[in-house]
This record gives sequence, C-alpha cells and structure tokens, in this order.
Amino acid sequence: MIFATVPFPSFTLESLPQLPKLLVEWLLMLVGAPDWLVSIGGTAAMAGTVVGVFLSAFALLSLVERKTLARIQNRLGPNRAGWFGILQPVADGIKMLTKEDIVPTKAEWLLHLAAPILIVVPSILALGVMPLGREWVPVNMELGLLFFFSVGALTELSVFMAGWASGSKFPMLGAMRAISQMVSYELPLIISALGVIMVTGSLRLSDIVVHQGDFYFGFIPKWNLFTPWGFAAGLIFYIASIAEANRCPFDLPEGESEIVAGHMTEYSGFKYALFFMGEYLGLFAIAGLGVTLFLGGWQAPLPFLGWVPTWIWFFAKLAVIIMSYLWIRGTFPRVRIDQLMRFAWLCLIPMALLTIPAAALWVFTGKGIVSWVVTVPLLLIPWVILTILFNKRLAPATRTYTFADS
Amino acid sequence: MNPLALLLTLSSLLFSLGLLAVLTRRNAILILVGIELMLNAANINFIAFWRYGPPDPELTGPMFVLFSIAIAAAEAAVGLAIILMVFRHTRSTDLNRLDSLHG
Amino acid sequence: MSAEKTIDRLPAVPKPGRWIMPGLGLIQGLVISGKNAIQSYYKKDRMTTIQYPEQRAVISPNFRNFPFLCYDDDAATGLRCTACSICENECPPQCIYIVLDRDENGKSLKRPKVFDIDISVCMNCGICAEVCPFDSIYMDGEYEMSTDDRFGGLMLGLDRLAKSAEYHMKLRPEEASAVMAKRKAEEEKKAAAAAAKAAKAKADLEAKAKAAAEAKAAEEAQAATEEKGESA
Amino acid sequence: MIIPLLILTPLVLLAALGAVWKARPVHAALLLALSLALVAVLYLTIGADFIGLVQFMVYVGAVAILIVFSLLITRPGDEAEEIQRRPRSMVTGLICTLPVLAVLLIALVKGNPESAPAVDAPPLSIAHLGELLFTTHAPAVLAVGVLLTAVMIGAALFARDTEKPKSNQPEK
Amino acid sequence: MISDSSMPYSAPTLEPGEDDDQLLRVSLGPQHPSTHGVFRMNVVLDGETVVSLKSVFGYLHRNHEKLAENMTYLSSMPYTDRLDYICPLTNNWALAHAVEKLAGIEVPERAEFIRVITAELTRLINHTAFMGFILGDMGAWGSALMYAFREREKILDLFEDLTGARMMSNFMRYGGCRNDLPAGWADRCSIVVNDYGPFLDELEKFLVGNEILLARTQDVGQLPQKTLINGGITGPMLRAAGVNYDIRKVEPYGIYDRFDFRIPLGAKGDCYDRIMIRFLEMRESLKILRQALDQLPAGDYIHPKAKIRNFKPPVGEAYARIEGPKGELGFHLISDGTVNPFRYRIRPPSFINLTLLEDMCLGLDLADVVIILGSVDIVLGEVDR
Repeated sequence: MIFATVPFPSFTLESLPQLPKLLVEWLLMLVGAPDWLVSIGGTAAMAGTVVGVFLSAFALLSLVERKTLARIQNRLGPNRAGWFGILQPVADGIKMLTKEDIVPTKAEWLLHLAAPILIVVPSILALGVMPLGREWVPVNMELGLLFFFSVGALTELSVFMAGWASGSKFPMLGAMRAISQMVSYELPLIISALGVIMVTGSLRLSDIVVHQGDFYFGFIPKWNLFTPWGFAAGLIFYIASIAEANRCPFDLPEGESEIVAGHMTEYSGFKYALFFMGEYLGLFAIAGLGVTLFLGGWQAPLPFLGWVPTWIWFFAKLAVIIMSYLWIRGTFPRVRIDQLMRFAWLCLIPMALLTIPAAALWVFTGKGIVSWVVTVPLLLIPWVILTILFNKRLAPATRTYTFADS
Repeated sequence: MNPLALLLTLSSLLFSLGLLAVLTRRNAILILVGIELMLNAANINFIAFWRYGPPDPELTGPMFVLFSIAIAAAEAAVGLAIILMVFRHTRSTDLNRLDSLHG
Repeated sequence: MSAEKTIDRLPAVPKPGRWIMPGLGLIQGLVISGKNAIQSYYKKDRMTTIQYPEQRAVISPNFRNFPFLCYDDDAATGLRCTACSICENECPPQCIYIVLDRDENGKSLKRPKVFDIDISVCMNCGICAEVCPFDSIYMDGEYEMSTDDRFGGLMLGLDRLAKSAEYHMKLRPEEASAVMAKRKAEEEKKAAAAAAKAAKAKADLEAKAKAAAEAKAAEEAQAATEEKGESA
Repeated sequence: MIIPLLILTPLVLLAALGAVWKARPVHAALLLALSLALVAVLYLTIGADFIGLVQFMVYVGAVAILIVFSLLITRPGDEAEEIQRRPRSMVTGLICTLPVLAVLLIALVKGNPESAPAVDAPPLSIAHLGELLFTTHAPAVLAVGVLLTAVMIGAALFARDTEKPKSNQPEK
Repeated sequence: MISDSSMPYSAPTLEPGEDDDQLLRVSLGPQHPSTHGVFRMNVVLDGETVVSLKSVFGYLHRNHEKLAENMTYLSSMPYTDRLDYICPLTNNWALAHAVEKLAGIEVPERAEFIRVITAELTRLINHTAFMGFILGDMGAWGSALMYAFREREKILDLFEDLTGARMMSNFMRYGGCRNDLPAGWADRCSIVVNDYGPFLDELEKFLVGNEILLARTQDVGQLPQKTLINGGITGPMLRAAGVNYDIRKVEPYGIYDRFDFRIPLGAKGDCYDRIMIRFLEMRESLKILRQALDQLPAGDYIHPKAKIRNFKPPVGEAYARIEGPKGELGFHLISDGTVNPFRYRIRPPSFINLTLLEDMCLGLDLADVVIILGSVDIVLGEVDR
C-alpha cells in the first residue's frame, strides 16, 4: 500500500500553520515527485499560508477598523452585509473590482500600473521574514532585520511612481509629502532598532525573539520594552511606525482634507484596492516588527501561559498594536508637514540616538540596578527639554482670555 | 565564461555607461546618476575579486564596498544639496546655464 | 457634575503658570474617545445614529413636511378649499397651481378644478397653511415619499393632496380640534346668520306682498275713482 | 552559478543604458534605481548577502529617492531640448568614452581572468565583518562617522530655506 | 487684499494659464473635501507654502436678494433659513428685526424671550458644529464631529417641536413668532441646557489640551486688530483678536440688555483663540439661556395686530443688525409702500469674514489654509446667497 510508504508527518497545535506545507510535501512524496519539487512545493505552500493568513487579516482589519472607528464615534458601523457586517469586505471587494479603471490622459500608463503592484510586493516580502511562531518562521534569514528595512525602501519609490505617473497636482503634492515623511521616519525607526540588535547580537529576527524569552522575578517578561532603553526605543519605534504606515496622525500623504487622497487620487477600482492592500500589509509588517523587537514576538506574556500555541501570542500582540493605531486614528487630528519633519529631525532622531548609548550602558553595566540608575537619567534628558519647550511655547496655559466689562 | 570575467566585463561596461551619462547629460541631477553608475561599477569589481579571487580573511573587498557605499550616500546627499542651492539661485539645474563665471 | 459649577471655566485649560507634561492632552483625548467607544455598547444616549428602516425617530407632531388639502366628509364635494389662490400667490417658490372650477355658464363653483403642488419645488415652509383663510391647507407629517418617477411622482394632484379631516385629527389633534371647534362655531354662526337671513327674507317677502296688495288696492281705488270720474 | 549571472548582467546593463539614454529625467532616475537594485540582486546571488542588502537599502532607499525627490522639487522642463541636443553631445560623449572602454577591456583581456583559479570565498559572515570593522578598520569607521555627521549637518545647512517668503503674520 | 503698512510682503503671482518651474498652481475646490461647500480657492504654492490665494465665490448663488424684491415680505422669510443653514433662527430674527424697524411694529415680551432663547440655542448649535467641522478639517476623522452632532441633534429636536422643522425653521414673524412654545417645551429646553455644560466639558477636554491641535492652530492665521477692523470682520473672529465688539452689547436689540452675560475676548486672534472664544461664548450662551428660561413671561407670542396677509410697511428705509453666531448679520430694506420690498440687501457675516482669507493664509502651508478657512466658519449658503 502506497500510504504506508510515506507516513503523514505528525503535527501539533504549535505547528498547525505548517499543515499546508506538510500536506503538500506529503502529497508530492506520495506521487513520487523528486526532492527538489517537494522542496519547492513545500516552500510555495508555506508562502501561500503566510500570504493567505495576512490577506484574510487584511480583509478582517478593513471591517474591524470601520467598526472600531464607528464605535469611537458612537455609531454602529457596517452591519448590513452578513452577520454583524462580516461580509462587508467581500462587498467592498466586489465593488472595487467592478469599478471602472481610470487612467488619466496625462498619466504614464506603465508607471501608473506598476506603482500599486510595487507597493504590495515589499510588504509581503517583509512579512516573509517575520517569526510568527516558535516553529512558524517562513524564511529564517540571518539578515532578517536588514532585509526588512531594505525591501521597505521600495515602498517609497512606488509611492513616488504613483504620484508622479498620475500626471496631476494633488498626487504630486501627496508623493512629495509621502517621500519626505517616509525618509525622515525611516531613520528613527532604524536607529531605535539598533539598540535591540546591539543587545541581542544578531540580525536574525527569531534570535531576537528567543533572547526575550525569560522572566524577571518569574512573572515580568524580559521583553525589550521593559528595560529603560527598550521603553524609549519602543516608544520611538511606535511613533515612527505610525508615520511609516501613513496612519493618523501622520497620514499627511493622503490627508483628505487638504490634498484629496494624495498619491492615490487618480486611482480607482482594483488599483486603488491594491494600494489599500499594500498599506494594510505594510501596517501588519511594521507592527509585527515592533512586536518582534520590543514585545517579545511570540513569547507568552506570563510563564504559566506557555501551553498556548506561540503564534497565537504573536497575533494577539499584533492585534493589540493595531487596535491602538485605530484608537489613535479615531482621536487625533493630523499634524502639519513642517511640524512632522521637525518632530522627526529635532525630536525623534536625537532621542533615538540616545537609546544607543543607553543600550550600550545597559549591557556594559550588567543589566542590573546600576544599569537602571545610569540609563534612566540619560533617557530623561530629552524628555525634560521637551517639557520645558512645551510649557514655554505651546501649552494652553500660555494663553489668557479676558471678559469685556459691562 | 568565467564568472569573474563576466563580472569584470559588466563592471567596465557599466563604468563606460556612467561616464557617457556624465559627459552627455546637462542636467546636474542626471550627472549624479552617471556618477552613481560609475561608483557601482567599481563596487562590482571589489565584490567580484573578493568572491572569485584568492581567499582573503581580511575581507578587503566587501569592506571597501561598504565604505564606498557610505561615501556614495554622503556624496549624493551633499551633491543634491548643492544642486538644490544652485537651483534656488538660478531657477535651473541645467549646467549649460550656470555660466556666470564664464569670461 | 453640576452644570452650574462648570459654566465659567474651561476644564481642559490649566491655570497659567502650572506646568503640564507634554502628551497629557493626547492621553486625555484617548481616554475620552475610549470612553465613548465602550459606553456606546451599553449607553443608549451615547449613540448618534438610529438604524433607520428598523428603528424610527420619534417625530414631533408639529413636524411639517408637504402640504395637504383637508376635506370634511367626502373627497369630491367636501373640500374646504375655495380656490381663492391666496396660497398660490404667497407660496415662496411658487409650487402651487390652482384652476378654479366653473359651471357651464362660467360661474365660479368655489372649488378647485385643478390643485397641483410640485413637491420637488416645495420647500416645506408652511406659509400656504398659515395664510389660508378657509382652514383648508395643512402641512403633512409624512416623509417617506421617495419615488423613481421624477415628474409624475412628485407632482401631487387633488387625488393625492386631499386628505380627510380625520387624518388631520390623527396627525395633529390639538390643532385639528381647535380648527374643528372654530369651524363649528363659524358654521353655527353661519347657520344662525342664514336663519336670520331667511327670516328676514320671509319678512321682506311678506312686507313686499303687503305692499303689493296695498299698491293694488290703491290702484284699484284709483281706477275706481277714475271710472267714477269718467262716468260722472 | 553562472546562469543567474548571465541573466542578471544584461538586465543590469539594459537598465543602465536606459538610465543613460532616456531623455525624461524621472525615467532615467527610476531606471538607475532599477539598475542598482539589480546589482544588489547580483550581490545576493553571488553570496555577498550583507553587501547586497546594504546596497539595496542605501541606493534604492536613499540615493534613488533623493535623486527622484530633487527632480520633483526642481521639476526640469520638457525633454525636447535634451533630445535636440543629443546627437552632438552623444558624439563627444562617445569620443571620450570609447577609449576608456577600450582601455578597460584591453586590460581585462590582458589580465586574462579566465585563467584565474576558480576558488570560492567562504560566505560573508557579518560577525566576522563586524569584528574586522571595529578592530582593523576602526579608524576608517570613525572617519566615515565623522564624514557622515559633517555631511548631515552640511546638507541641512545647504538645503535650508534661505529665502522663504515672509509671511504677514505678526512676529511672535 | 487690504493694503496695510503692516503687510510689507507682496505675493508673487501667476497669471492665469502661466506656469512656473517652481510655483505650483492648485485649484482647491469647488469640489474639494474641505471647502465647506462649493467654494474655490486658486492657490499658488511654492513647495507647500502659499504665495497667492484667490477666492472664487458664487457657485451657490441663488439670487436671494433679487428674488426677495419680487415677493412679499412674508415669502422671503423661509429663504432666510437657507442663508446660513446651520443657524436659521438668527437669520429669521434678523429679517424680522429689520421689517419691524421698517414698519414700526412692537414685539410682545414673550415673543422677545422666545427669540432670545432660540437665538442662543442657535449659537450653541453653530459653535458646537464648528468644533466638529474644524476638527474634520484637521483630519480628525469625524469623532469630534459626531460628538458635536449628537448634542446638536438634541437642540434640533427642540426646534422641530417648536418650529416644525429641524433646520428650515421659518419661525419669526413680523411682530412676534409664528406659534407659541408647545406644552412642556421650556422644561425640555431646560434639561438640554443643563446637560450641555457637562458635554462642553467633555468636548473641551477632548480638544483643547490636545498637543496636535495646539501645534496646528496656534499662531496660524492671525492678523493685526487694525486689519481686522478695516476689513469689516465681526463675530468671534474679531473678538478672538481682542476687539470688544458684540452687537448684543454695543447696540442691544431685543431684550439682551436685561440679561447678565459677558463678552469673552482673546489676545492673539489665531485659530486657537477662535476655537477657545467659541467655547467661552457657548458658556455665556448657556448663562443667557438659563436666565431667559427662568424669566419667561406669559402673554402673546405675536402682536395681536400683526398682519400676515397683505402686509404693507410704510414707505421708508431700515437697516437692522443682530449678532449672529458668525458675526454681524444685517438686513437693509427699502419699502415703497407695496407688498414687496423695493430693495432688499443682506450683510452676511460669513462673506465679509471671508474677504481677508488671502491675508491670513499668505506664507503659511496648504494645510493651514484649510484650517483657517474652517476657523472663519463660513456657510456657503450665506456667502453666495
């Protein structure tokens, strides 16, 4: 019997996401395919799983975002398509697909077409190196972190292509804003990740996660966030990641009250949907990186929760981060472009640079009480300066209002 | 064909193309494009010799490329800053129009 | 929190000279929006919207939408409208069109032959109802009037405009009963006036007859005297 | 090993040729980005992973973006002038370039790399690279650090808006 | 542009059709998400800095003034609802005030109280909606707008019960109001007024301390007092700059002199002050409302001799103004003794406040233009009439 020759590999809840890969490999071996085909098939199934998971997460997020924003605004949100509006993403998709694809007369059709495709690619590539679970690392690359930032560079170019190829003014303004914003915020993003690399001593993302596996006093997880430099770097990373993902309050490139929809103004139908998808996948990627670097990736938050499959923890943390993005979007107004740049160059980058010596001191002084005493004041310096500036210049208390007599 | 020879040919062609761009273009920014091409041609040489040349525990090739990339980035930043400065004064990036020192 | 206490100060603004940490305002905003999001699950008065086809807003009885014409007993004969055209003249966007009904001799029948209101033009101001001296035109409260027929569906003729007094009573009991009382009083007054008029007419008639008889008698007497004179 | 190189090399050259030939500046800049990205892929295929990723990050992520952004700001006029001038400039360009190319190719043939023994270097280990960077090359790293800092400050000073239109807002 | 020695900067401009290497000509509107209707600004940008801004009006012109000269006085009343459709009742009052001045009609006391109550409720509506709109202009994705509209709905419910319509009230008549307060209305109004204070607390906490809002609105769009006065600016915009000018105090109309309230004044007159002044004004409005609801007398809601049909004011001329939520709202009427006015002219605060838009925007960012336009608080129905 042929089944007896190739036993189906065993799997647990932990390796559940590997199931498609194992299944494909098993089937290929069953029909007697050569080794290289089995390996390619397994890899393809693995990639398909990751893409499938994140595309469904994208569909879900497009609904959850609308629902959450609606609740913040005391509305109900989409609730007509299916049970609690669960089919709304399908309805949106059908609407997008059936829309006319408009290419402006002045547009360069090739670049206009390439931009939305190019914006999806880097996000998916970046998701590929993410350690999603203990046994679920699609591509366990030695230079994972560097790879992540490298492919991220493609996003800027595709945004530029979209803005320039549309042959219109609002997209051009949007592209200029987007590029200057992304370039400025990539720096604090990378610099704040440097401390983690220094402490871990590896660019491999799964190493970084494993390094955060222990617990202080048996219950506080040893995540990078719970160290002074890690907290500062995590905060900077969080702010910069909002800007990288073009989310409110840094959503200037598509600031609809000023420049209509930025670089996406001249897109419709499926191409617009691709932009939308690229943006959300990029959001997953950047939030996932934040989880990996500072929130311990797939590590359980408490020691006795170790029995839960690790990929659940990763997605739970991802969900928390993304919900916080939505919450912020429902609350904050948008900043102005010069404030945005000034914030990046005069505030975030110096603060991020400070986290590097702080991380070095942290390792040098042995990660104990002394380290706290040394690093906390160092990290508080910019905060004190910021507080003084804020209270002198901006605070509401700087204004006085009088009442006319009579 | 030997990979080393292939890469060296690529490098010399790339260098020539860069030189051609520097010589034919009149837009200052596009001259920078040519310079970047030439720098990359040189980098390819380093990597090719590291990879297919005699073994080098000192990693001189990649090390040189690393520094070269860092300096190229710096050069691009300063070059473009200067071009923007010039542009602000003359409203043009065409080098043929920057002839105020011309006798 | 008592509203009296908070009226004169802005709670978000600290007193001059008090230092605050940057970022507190952002956190305060997040707390408020989060409170709104959570309370929207259990506090009814937080919600901004209602789910329209299933739920409906409570509409005030005073709500006015488009006009209707009131009739008393029968739609064909009981219309209060006398086609006086006051509303037609006062209507700001001039969406009312009235043709007076006349009999074959060209005499006014004091009722409209055509009474059209183009509700695509009407701006629901209620001035027609206000100026009508015959208590005939009122503002309706119906609002689900969408149609796909731009011209026919939005041009209300007499058939769709005429609504009974009972409908009015149901729609706005207070106003309708006041109107009914007024109309009843008027009718009674009118009846009394008519009765008085009839009595007066009768008296007149009698007086006329009497006078005629007297005249006749006088004529006869005169004729008799003339005859007498001739004979004499 | 040679097959991916044989595919990549003409692609790099074609993209570079486009960058040189295309009259519209934005196209030239984008093709440059493509060419440099392909060079990065080439590095990745021959085992210099770290260099390839750095190349991608710096050239595509920074240099190409800078060039493209400068083009957006300066918005160079239409390419008609460029095309009209092209034959003449191309002649002079080729006159200067071809000898250089000839010299390079002659040197290549004379050097006869075909005869070189085909030894494969061990894969590039970043740990080793890092160690070397901070021991043997520490002065160079410091120098580059100083250079980059100077460049950052210098570029910021150069690009600072010196003649921003004065607003009519009252001074603070 | 008002010429003023304090403004040395003259904008380089582009002629229509001309294009420059550096300057970017952008047409904001008439179909643009944040022009508050169909308003258009021809903006010339240097990078993102505004070097010239020309307003283009008239996309919503409905010929109200000329139409009103060809219809009866009563018939033009519902059209005033459509001027500034956020606050119809003050528009009604302004026209009624002008006609009453023209014809010398007395208004009963109860009617005056009803007018004050409705006008101050309207001010609340307008300023609350303003908070939502300006946050929308800043890109706050509608949260503040929804909170504002939720409370605005409560006042609109009151209006629906009182006037029969939520927005197009058509309520004032020459010599009073169209109808009396429905039973229990004043009590419901008191509840709304009492609940408004806590809501304002929440909204202020939501907005005023927000660092992003502070950074966006402070030192944006301020002009010297002199320029504002020369430009004829009125309303919260003028008071935010510290000019004590409120028609309720300067030239008290109705029964405003009987109430105890204060005029809040700002110092700088930037967008932040404009927001704060409106908050403070809302608090003062609540104060007036509370007094008016306490003192509401019984009596006629319209003068018994007021004529609805065939109303003919004597030959004459009158200009009457009130302090609308957006500024001085005036009506100028000339009567020739017929049923139609001979001349009918409006002084709309939105329109006149908008005339200084370019002066406020020059040298600032494109994003600031949107906020400044929002802080002027225009309604295109009133601008274009």
